[in-house]
Amino acid sequence: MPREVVDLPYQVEYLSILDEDGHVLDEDLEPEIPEDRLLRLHRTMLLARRFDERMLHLQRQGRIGTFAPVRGQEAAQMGIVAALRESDWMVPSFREQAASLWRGQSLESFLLAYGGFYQGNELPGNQMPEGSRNLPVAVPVGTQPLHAVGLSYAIQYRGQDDVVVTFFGDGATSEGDFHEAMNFAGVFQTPTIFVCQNNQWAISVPRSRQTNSETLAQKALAYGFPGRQVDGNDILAVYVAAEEAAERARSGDGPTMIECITYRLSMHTTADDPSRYREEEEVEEWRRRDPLPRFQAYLKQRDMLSDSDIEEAEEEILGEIQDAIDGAEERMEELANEELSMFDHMYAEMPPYLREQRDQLARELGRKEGNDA
Amino acid sequence: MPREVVDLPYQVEYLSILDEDGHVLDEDLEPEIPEDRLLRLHRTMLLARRFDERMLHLQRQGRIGTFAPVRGQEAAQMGIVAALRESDWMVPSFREQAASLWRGQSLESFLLAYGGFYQGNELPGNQMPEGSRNLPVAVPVGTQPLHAVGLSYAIQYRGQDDVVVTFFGDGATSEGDFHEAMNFAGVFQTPTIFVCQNNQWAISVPRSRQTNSETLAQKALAYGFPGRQVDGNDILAVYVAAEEAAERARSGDGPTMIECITYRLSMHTTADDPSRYREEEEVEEWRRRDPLPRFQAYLKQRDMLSDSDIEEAEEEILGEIQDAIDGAEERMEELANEELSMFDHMYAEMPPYLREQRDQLARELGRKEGNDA
Amino acid sequence: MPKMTMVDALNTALHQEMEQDDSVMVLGEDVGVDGGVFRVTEGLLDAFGEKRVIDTPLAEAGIVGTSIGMAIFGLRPVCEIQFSGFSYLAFHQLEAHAARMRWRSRGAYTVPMVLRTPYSGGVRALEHHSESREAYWAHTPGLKMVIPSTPRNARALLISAIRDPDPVIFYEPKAVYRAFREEVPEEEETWPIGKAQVVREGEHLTMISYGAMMRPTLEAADKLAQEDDVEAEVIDVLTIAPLDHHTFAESAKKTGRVVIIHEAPRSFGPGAEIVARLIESSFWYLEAPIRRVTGYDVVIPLFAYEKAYLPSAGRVLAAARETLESPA
Amino acid sequence: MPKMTMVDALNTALHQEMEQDDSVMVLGEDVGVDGGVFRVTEGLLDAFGEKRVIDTPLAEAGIVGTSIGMAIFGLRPVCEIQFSGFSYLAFHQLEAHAARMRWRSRGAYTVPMVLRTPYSGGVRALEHHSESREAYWAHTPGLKMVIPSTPRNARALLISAIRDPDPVIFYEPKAVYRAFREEVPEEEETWPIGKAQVVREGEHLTMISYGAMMRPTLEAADKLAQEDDVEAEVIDVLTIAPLDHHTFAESAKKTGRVVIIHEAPRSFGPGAEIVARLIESSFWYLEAPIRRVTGYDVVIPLFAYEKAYLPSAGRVLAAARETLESPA
Ligand SMILES: Cc1ncc(C[n+]2csc(CCOP(=O)(O)OP(=O)(O)O)c2C)c(N)n1
Ligand SMILES: Cc1ncc(C[n+]2csc(CCOP(=O)(O)OP(=O)(O)O)c2C)c(N)n1
Ligand SMILES: [Mg+2]
Ligand SMILES: [Mg+2]
Repeated sequence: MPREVVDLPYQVEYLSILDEDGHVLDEDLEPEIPEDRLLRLHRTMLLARRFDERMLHLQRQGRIGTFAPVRGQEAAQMGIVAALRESDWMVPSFREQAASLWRGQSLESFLLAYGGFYQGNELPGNQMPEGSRNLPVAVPVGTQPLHAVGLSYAIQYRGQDDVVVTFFGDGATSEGDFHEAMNFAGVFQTPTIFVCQNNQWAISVPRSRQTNSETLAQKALAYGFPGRQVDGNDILAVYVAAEEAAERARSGDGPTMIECITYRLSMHTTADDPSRYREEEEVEEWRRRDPLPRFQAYLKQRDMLSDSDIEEAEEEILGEIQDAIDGAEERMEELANEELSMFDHMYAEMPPYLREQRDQLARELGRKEGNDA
Repeated sequence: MPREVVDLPYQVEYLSILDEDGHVLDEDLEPEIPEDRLLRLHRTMLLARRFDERMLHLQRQGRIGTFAPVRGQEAAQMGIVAALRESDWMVPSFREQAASLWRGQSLESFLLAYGGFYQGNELPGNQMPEGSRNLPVAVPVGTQPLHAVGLSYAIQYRGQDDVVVTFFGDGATSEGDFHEAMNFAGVFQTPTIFVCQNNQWAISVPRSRQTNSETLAQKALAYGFPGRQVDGNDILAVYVAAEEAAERARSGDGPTMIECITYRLSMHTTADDPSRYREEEEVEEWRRRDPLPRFQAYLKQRDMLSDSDIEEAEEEILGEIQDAIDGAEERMEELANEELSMFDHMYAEMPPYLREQRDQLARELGRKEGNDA
Repeated sequence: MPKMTMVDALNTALHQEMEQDDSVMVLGEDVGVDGGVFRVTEGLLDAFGEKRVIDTPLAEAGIVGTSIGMAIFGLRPVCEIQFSGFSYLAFHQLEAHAARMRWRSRGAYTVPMVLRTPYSGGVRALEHHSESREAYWAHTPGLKMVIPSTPRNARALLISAIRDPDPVIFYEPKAVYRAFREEVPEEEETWPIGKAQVVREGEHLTMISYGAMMRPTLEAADKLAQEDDVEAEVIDVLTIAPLDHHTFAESAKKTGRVVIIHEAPRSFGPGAEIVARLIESSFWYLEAPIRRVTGYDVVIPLFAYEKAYLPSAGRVLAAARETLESPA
Repeated sequence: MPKMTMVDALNTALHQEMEQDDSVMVLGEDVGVDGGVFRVTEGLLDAFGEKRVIDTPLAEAGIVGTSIGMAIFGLRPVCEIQFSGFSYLAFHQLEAHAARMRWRSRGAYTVPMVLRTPYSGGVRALEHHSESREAYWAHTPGLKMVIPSTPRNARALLISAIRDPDPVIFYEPKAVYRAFREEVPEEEETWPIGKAQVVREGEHLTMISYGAMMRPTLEAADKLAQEDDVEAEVIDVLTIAPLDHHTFAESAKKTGRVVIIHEAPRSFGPGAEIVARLIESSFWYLEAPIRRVTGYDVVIPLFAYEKAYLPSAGRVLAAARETLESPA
């Protein structure tokens, strides 16, 4: 008929549970998470925070290379993975240290990988242990959600009820691959949870210049599945959103996109100087919404955590990190001369021409490992 | 606040003006198009239809190669370009014969190009005359809207008030480049009109399996600019939608997406057999909505056109097409031995190694044109 | 022994592998209901259902990226890109992920996928439908790159590619698709990836080619025998990467004279690598400069001039004669 | 004559060209407010405003496709891809459109754009930040491919690239960005695209290299002079496509011995094409097989082993000595 409005069954919801001081806004929404799990979440969040700080020092001292600090985004990541099973898959980008620690990655593996050793991806208990379901870091922005779609298609094909979560940033939503992943997921109704860590910046480009849409969550509407926003610095809200999305996915109702509204409190990577493009006041404002003290305030209100508990944990964590650093640095020394490993894992079997090149390098390095390592 | 619905200022409108019999549904919406322009539109639509039919015969006879018939989509294309200025730009995909004829492309140029001669892109009055603003056919699906964004950015930078229209199909909306083009246009508020010819099929894939969204128009909402649907077999509705979008663009209000709901009545290309994937009943149903008789009925109701006018035009057109074919075939014969032209237009200046290769081909062809053609 | 076209042979391989292994999946544009625009996947949807034979949305990076995810899970996706000219929309997925996932994860995650796509000119097609750019993939560490030339080796190589634990780009010479029939044995055959085949023995000259160019090459070899009393050894490369340079070297050392034929653009094309490897392995045996008969370094023209672009038996013959004339 | 780093020199070229020609535009990720992650575009936003120095959304095909549209209009976009490892997301835009628009439209529409992007290893970077895949672009008819090696030739070549009527891929060796300073004359200089430069004359051996590998190459040449009494002629390729094979041939005919050095993977890399051209032009003059000193055919390792991957002066020297030892 002449001019009519097409009926579209959509809206974008925003969810938050804790206020900035850690008070519960609506008790009906508060998730039921067992105390020991809540405390484990806190312990890991604290570990992620301190490890991040320590890695920054190591980088400044030249002991490791570039990495992307996670500071400020811990709740947005951990609330998601805390709501998942171990058998669910995680497809990360490059800033998911907090989520990965929760999913079992070891501190040493990070240190090795950022120390320039791909063997960081080999350690037991690292991001790829036997039977692990965490994919390695994906550096090319926005390209990994498609792998999540393929994994989740395969899960469905095999009649399993696991789900796949993929993390990416606000900037990543501009890449064509993000669009193709969302569209495939919508068409095939795969059990995929698309988690956008909207930390307000893609290096120097603010969210407002990344795209002209009011929210990132509404992008899901273009693919015919739900998108929602959540206070990403509120671990409970993130948890609830992930739980709901996982339930949808497991019961065959298809994908969900979750936009976690959060903030990168630190630099983009250690190669970046954020003072070139953003105001200290903005950072200050977001510091007040820091997910860590907020979660701690909540736990204290529920009498699960005391200041002395925190102190104790802090101390333990510092020791744990120091041990990891000592272990990793020792390992790096051991590995320093294993250059020939660069020919490993290119193919299941090393083709003859690679073996020839490997022999050549071995001769050059003056070592004997030429022929049958 | 806990759970709240985010306010999004969007809706998708559907516009139609003529019913299937060519009656005006709402006179307030009827555009004011001068009679001679309406008649010219009809004349070109008829030409596009007959030329399409004739090209199909030529292809079947092996006199030209593969092409993509336009049958059924004439109104969806011509309604758009009829609302534009000559100085506006058109960035087509590969099925825009009707739009291109309106914009001045010659019949011969089509015949040459589909006859395998890139010189089809060189003829005067073709798609690329001096100062032309029609880009050549873009075969890789969904890749050309970005060029429209670049052109429209440049127009704005130069302070001109032209607009750029780009055509693509329903299938093209799945490509990452479509997404990137829409996003850039939204961010930079470029004077771009994105026209999706939703002809219900992408080769054998129906619209419903291309994406899970209710409409294609709503995809624009993901980029923060208006998307609308229009009855694409109703040239008046298409015209009005284009006029409104062009006005928005010219006055600096940014891009619009128009989804023309139409139908490919013929095969995908001459290499395709649609009976493998769609039912004749569906085609039959859409034949009843054929844009040509509908437009004719409208013009008759307005006493602008009679059956004998149509007969006369038909006859004229057949002659015109025959002349074009004769001309093109003669030209193809003349051009048959100009293989060396394959080295032209690779670069502004032919680099030495290409000149050497050209000389080699010249020797092989036993011709003398080696050195300074 | 049934006589098959290459399309039949590929279709047979897909049927058989899907039958034997339920982790083999087929996905791409129009591969299901339509059976593929060249009908290579015909009948698979009926036989294996839409969960395994997937008509995807129109998005090449989507097809390849989804295949990568499936392969990491443990499936064996065989995806189709409708024409190789459109595979570049997925270039980054192949270079950044398919080629590197095993390496990046130190063997924990692997990508046993096949990307099938028609390449080659000579079928009166539109722009972007006739390219030969196998060198892009061959230059990408972590990928394998295979090009069959006949129905029989197409079936054998596709089976090998599907079973291969690493990502294989499988270019199908569309000019050969229905050009001729060949007897293909009933029983299963495979052909090792990474191995070239000497398809004609000879001692005067080595001709190295692959894919659709094998036909003009063999035609030229026949002419040389008939008209010049020259026996050319003809090698079908079959696997472009990893390249079987030992087979080339053996022949070059015997004949001392080499001509390489491909339809890809000459500069930075596969022929260059074959020359370089021969110089490294067989320099002292060469009695004439190695010649390349290739496509020119231009966009392959629309079909009116395609014949002039593509190496013909005549061009191959001329190059062979020049090579034979070089002082010994 | 001010002493400049390569970053300074490139920045100077951009400033100057934007000053002189208001059709020159700069666009890319973080090129505006941030001045580019390597600061090559520093100060341009302040000088020329956000209409001409455009921070784009994070989308490489978007950046390149938009640049193509601008160039068709008649502007001269200079876009930046943050690292060459991400340029493959725009591969199809470059292959299908930038490289072909002039050809397709028979000269009516042209794409005078430059794509600047850092390549090369050796800066302790993350995965995908150290690749050298210039061969992809060099194998693509319609594109030009340029790689400077010093501040002075970087400035001259970037100016030439911006003024060039065709699309130019401009790889910047990030290992050289701040590695040393060089005197760059105040007055404008250009360097013709398509011309190599003999940077050291010699008669015993020809060494051909470019980009970041010029330094180990020149170091090896110095060592040869000091320790072996050998004068190596060193050629800086500068333009990878179109390749200036006449300059190579002239030198090879004089010295009879050639070593080629690049950090790109060996197989199907630029060195192969240089070998093939030399065989075509200079076979009868060669006194030893041409050797390639290159990156290995693996993914360039994370930085701990990068040194072992990259050709070093020592590796170049060893190859040079082997080449010199071949019987004459
Ligand atoms: C395809 C690609 N382009 C560019 C880059 C360089 N780069 C790394 S991170 C980044 C910004 C990412 O922003 P966002 O997606 O918001 O994630 P965040 O860094 O904020 O976590 C850019 C441009 C890249 N890694 N990959
Ligand atoms: C990037 C790319 N992938 C695949 C193709 C092959 N192809 C040509 S047209 C087409 C379908 C296009 O569908 P749609 O966008 O709806 O346009 P329509 O053909 O219906 O006009 C396909 C898959 C192509 N030309 N380009
Ligand atoms: Mg961000
Ligand atoms: Mg369609």
